Amino acid sequence: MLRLPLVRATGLSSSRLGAVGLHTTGSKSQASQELVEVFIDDKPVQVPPGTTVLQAAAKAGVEIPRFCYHERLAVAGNCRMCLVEIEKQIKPVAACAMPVMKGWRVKTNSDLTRKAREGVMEFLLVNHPLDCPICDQGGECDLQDQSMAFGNDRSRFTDIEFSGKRAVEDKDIGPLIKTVMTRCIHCTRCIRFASEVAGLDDLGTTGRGNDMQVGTYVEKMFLSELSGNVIDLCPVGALTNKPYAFVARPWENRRTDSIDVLDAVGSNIVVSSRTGEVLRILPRVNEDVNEEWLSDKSRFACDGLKRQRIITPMIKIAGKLQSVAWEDALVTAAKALQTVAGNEGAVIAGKLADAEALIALKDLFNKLGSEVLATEQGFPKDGSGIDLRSSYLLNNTIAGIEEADVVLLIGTNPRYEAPLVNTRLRKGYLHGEQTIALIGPNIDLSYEYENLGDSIDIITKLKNGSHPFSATLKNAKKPLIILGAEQLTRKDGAKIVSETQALANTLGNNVQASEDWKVLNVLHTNASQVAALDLGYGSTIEDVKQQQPKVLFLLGADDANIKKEDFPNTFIIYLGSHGDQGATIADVVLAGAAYTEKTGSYVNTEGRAQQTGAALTPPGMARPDWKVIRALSEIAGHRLPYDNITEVRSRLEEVAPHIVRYGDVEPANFFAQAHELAKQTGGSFLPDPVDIKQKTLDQFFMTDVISRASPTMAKCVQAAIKQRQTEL
Amino acid sequence: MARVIGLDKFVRLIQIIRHNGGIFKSLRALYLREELKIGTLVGEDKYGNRYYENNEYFIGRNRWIEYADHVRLEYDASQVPVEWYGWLHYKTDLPPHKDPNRPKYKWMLQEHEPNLSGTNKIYVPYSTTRPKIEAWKP
Amino acid sequence: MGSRILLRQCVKELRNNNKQWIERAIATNAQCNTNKLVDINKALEVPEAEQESTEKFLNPMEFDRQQQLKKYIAVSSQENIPIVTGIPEEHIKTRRVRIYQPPKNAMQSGTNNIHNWQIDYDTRERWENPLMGWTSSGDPLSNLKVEFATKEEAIAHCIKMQYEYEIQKPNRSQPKPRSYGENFSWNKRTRVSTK
Amino acid sequence: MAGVIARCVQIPRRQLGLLGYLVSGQQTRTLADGAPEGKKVGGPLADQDRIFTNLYGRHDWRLKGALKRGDWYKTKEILDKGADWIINEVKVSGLRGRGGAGFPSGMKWSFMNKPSDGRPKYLVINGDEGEPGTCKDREILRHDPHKLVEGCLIAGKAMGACAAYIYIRGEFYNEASNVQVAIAEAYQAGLIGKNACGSGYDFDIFVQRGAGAYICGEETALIESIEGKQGKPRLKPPFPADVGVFGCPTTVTNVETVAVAPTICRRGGTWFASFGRPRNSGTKLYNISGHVNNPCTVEEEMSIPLKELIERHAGGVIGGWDNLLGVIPGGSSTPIIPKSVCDTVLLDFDDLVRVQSSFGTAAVIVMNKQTDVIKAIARLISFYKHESCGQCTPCREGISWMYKIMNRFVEGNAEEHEIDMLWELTKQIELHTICALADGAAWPVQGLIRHFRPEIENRIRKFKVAASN
Repeated sequence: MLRLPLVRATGLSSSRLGAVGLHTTGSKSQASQELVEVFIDDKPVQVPPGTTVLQAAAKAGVEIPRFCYHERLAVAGNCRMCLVEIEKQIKPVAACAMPVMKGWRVKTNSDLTRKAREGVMEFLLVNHPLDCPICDQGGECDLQDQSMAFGNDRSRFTDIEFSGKRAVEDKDIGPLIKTVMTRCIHCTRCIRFASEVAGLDDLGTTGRGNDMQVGTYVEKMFLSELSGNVIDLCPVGALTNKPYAFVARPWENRRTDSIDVLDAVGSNIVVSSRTGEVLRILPRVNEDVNEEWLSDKSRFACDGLKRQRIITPMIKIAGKLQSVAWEDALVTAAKALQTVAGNEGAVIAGKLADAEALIALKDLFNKLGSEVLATEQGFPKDGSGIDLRSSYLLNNTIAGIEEADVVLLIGTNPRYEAPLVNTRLRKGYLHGEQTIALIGPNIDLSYEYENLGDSIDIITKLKNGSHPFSATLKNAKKPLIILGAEQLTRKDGAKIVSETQALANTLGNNVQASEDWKVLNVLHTNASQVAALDLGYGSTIEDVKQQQPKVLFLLGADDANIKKEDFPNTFIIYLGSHGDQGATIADVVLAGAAYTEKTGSYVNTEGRAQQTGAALTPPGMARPDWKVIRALSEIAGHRLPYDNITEVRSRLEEVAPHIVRYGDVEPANFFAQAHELAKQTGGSFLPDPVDIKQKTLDQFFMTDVISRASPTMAKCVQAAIKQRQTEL
Repeated sequence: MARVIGLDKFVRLIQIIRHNGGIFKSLRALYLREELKIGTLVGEDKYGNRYYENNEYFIGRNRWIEYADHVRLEYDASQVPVEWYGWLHYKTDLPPHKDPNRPKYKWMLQEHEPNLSGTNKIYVPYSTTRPKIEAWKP
Repeated sequence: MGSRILLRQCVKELRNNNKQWIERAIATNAQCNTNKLVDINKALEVPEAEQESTEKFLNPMEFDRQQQLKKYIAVSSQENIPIVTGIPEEHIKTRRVRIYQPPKNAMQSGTNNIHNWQIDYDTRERWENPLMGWTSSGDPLSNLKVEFATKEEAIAHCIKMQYEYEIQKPNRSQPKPRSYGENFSWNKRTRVSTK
Repeated sequence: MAGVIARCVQIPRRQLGLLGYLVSGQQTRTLADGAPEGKKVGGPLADQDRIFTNLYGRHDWRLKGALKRGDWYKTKEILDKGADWIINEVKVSGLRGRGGAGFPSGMKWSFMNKPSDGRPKYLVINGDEGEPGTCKDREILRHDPHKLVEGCLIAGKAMGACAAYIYIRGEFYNEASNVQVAIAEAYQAGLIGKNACGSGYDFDIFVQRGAGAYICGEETALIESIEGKQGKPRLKPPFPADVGVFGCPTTVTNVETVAVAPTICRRGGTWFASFGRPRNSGTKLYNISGHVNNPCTVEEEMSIPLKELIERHAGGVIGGWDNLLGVIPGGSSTPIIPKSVCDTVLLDFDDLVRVQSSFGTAAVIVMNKQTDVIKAIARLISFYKHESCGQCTPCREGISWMYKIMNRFVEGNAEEHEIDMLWELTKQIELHTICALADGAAWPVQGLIRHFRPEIENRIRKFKVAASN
């Protein structure tokens, strides 16, 4: 019985997945009518012309070894590991770069192929140091694996006794990446990643022949919001994770599939943990969200999970917070809650809150009669407000950004607010010839864009067609508007929303693309925001301040920028994982769990519901947030009707069914209605220019409690500032 | 004859009672130790424990200790000091004061300390590892 | 299920071995009387027929038993395994099971071990030994991962074990193919700078 | 030496006659003098058949002198005959690329003759003459630049290119400046540029100087270098004829190949085809260096016997023919051939392949018996190790390993089984790389092991004896 919603959800998901798959294959088959037939190890495969041998082999289920080839990077063809024999050709060909010809017979396991691989393997190992025992890549090293599978079983490198191996000086490329350049096999994956995906031409090769080195041309750090991905890409141990250096072997780690919550993208991650601590975080492939990448904050801020933790409940005794037992803390909090009559309580939900905690807290406060449920980053109430889901989502989905031909960014810096959205934009820029324009301050987006200025009334000008860029927008086949959620907290947020809706509406009428093309997109920065809005957290912090509630419940709200002076007569309860701004002003602190310690549902900026996995149990006396709220409700005399997570999720399903359909985007399409409602919005734009909080790299690293508690992130900020100063 | 009618047991009882210093003292001893024995006082340590021997008893029962009077019922085996421990456990037949060959080193404990369980000097295990999670100190 | 497959394979192996053995025997035979041309296939049939005939010499009850052994044991679809296994109720009723395809390790490019389906259990409390800092757990299932060939098998297992389960959607990975010529394209932004 | 000078002095006297002959009837002459089908041996080249008449720089290399020698004569008419005619003439001539690989030029040029897809086409002239032993292009570049410029125009017309890039080796400073002067002269004379030679065809020529990397002589590396990137070869496909310089269809040809094209067009393909054995036709610039009395660059007929070439033009081997140890016949990247082979071998593509060597750029490096052949090859490997671009694994790692082993062979500090290992290494390198540089590095070693293995073994033994004493 309890299983039912889950099963239903998966049933739905599978059908939708099928539909998506059908759609893509349909468009593909239109593009290429004819398929060529090739034979991989005598097994016939039909592939579109232009497919490389390696891809054709993958289609036949044969994996060809490779070092330099990476399916998301440009083809380089320089490692020569993927050499395969083609029948009736003397030379073995590099499978990664060679397009198949009709009727080719590829032999991936012939003598010639095996000899070629063995030869290449031997050459790679000639100058590769034998330091696997002290190498951090050991156990997940492509070179190790492939030398086991394809290499010779003994060494012929007798010259080790005469002249030794090549040694290369290590380079300091920042606080995140440790380099041991002697191990480099010159696959150039890192270089291609940097120039293609990260948009930084910092890495490259110098020297030639055996003296070729991979590095930054001049001595500088490789600082990017995506730099950590080169660690994954490096097939050997030349680039390794600096904070994770000499910490653990991969086979010791427990891997838990989870979701990143440090930005609103909801990147899929794998949490590697051992003995009760998170050691590192790796990306997990999800084609629709993060592809294979992960931003540096999400990857390296995990040491923030071990510092500044609230491991016991606390009560403010004589002006000072003291650790107490759960009972005392809950009773104190419950007593305060019992005094609440009617609309005298308020909630502010922080950026890391999960949907389970949000629904539990909402239910509790609704039972108390309170309706003021705010999020840290409020959404204007005018017009349709949060009633229509399509007005606050990244409707066109993250993967859909690639397909747009003209993108207008309004008051957002996707490079630092959502690095993996920015990679999509860059991908569209590179591969789809996208035109990108920005309303906002001058920032570096890692690709060329047109800055339309930082005055907010440009939106109106674009709508009226009185701006030079509006012609480009009008002629666009697939225009896209991405509105930064940060702008909505401005005083004229409502006007910005309504004007943007109007602009999107005029553009939407021109669009020749299919019906599903959605012009209006909002890019959030807080992981909890969409779920909170879905569940009806419609108030803003201003509302809370005006209300002056008797009891204020902070659900991990540390970035709300509120002070004790704002609430002189308010009893503040804080529930969260880290001691930060919120906990310091609280009267009762309840110990909650961080995202690696609970199974929680999150909805990302495009409206995709996903869940985190509990890699660990919460430290000390801390407990998952919804359980704490559930316990509090019982003591306060308003028992919430759920006892386990399945029941909480059933409740979630009642309120917002899409939140438990994990992995799926619930599309919303109410633009016309929203626009109608928005017409009533009055007001006018403020003269202040559009400003963005995160303009430079040092502002990217510390944006929430976890990254603020992380020493690695602190080092990154230092490094970024230092680098900028030396460049100036 | 006396043995036949069991009188020798009675005589023995009287001997024991006498040895223990009268009826009341014997009753007290019985209360404290749940047995009455007769034996030669081999020695006494500085804590007031008295050590007896009577080879009429089986080995294993022929050497025993009467704990110092002031501990009353609060006696336990860890109150036997090290020097007497050996004699009491048949490691040696020479009691400490009759054994001149016992080594004396500086590192040897001067004062014997009985088991501290149950007192406020009790040993409490503590974690010797660095905590993995650093707690927030408000 | 897995053990059944194993059994079946073992049986098959045994049979094959038998055949090989017989073949070898026949080959040696053929060498002995070289004048005769022995059709191996025909000869193969003979010993099998003999085998059957030996069975016929068994007493009827024994024969029946042997026949029974050859058959698979049929089980009704509604199995209630937990009752039989003696697994504590706690580990049946309160566990949540996740059915998923293991993700590719981002650190490596190989994809060999990720085409199966796995189940694992929710995380239970682990604690630290105060002396050595070793982590322990009271959860007997904490290190258990069960692999299945297909999702359906995994689901069937969970139903059989009466676990509460959820299925994690597998990641489809089909990046757009790249061509080497793109790197040098004359009018596209895919043109690479130096490397 | 004296003979060479005498020959050079004779050339100008004949020049006019030669030209007159050209004008009167090229076809008839070639037909009359045409070698019978299946010519067996190339003989000494008659002076009137020489194409490069200012090979030794005795005359004015500028436009005026070039015009005297017959360059730019009726170029307009040749252009007017159209691309197909030019390509056909080149095909008839049987001209094979002079850069080393020997790909038939007519066919190569015809690849470019596809209908345009909107991209411009380019002709790239490979003047990055870096091969040790080769010094033919240099003579053309500095002493006959107008032949090259005119050749660019004709070849450009044949493939419909809009511009030519002449990539000249960085070390060739004077050569590049001569070419640049020649181009400027041609522009001023209206021979190239807008409406080149009045034919209505627009054609530009640019000079690009390299930075001194041998690998930039590889066609795709050269393209990269022109584009301003590191000279690292590209994989093929896509071939330059599809995606070349700046992503546009490109043909990369050697200086000599292009420079002979105008003469072929004037005197006819059959004339050119009359020299040398079938499939190895034409005349060729040979560079003879090493232990000869008179090292020189000389234009000769293809298929000339090696012995004749050395004896006739280079004044013989130092110490006499019997003192010959071996010859590297086609520039440093070709396998060495021992004396026994040298006695009879003909210098052309096919015959050298027959003896497991290669014609390469026809740079004959002669070694006499006083040569330490192992050290000589080790020195070549040192060159290739230094010049490897480092892009792909077998070349980057393999050649430096080979170099280490070769260095030990020079001393003899090795085991005999390592000779076989080295042989295998060369086989592992060969054909497994992106470009042919690694092959060129592997071949000399293969040649050494093939023909001089006893020498290596002797040295190893000697070293062992010395070490044990």
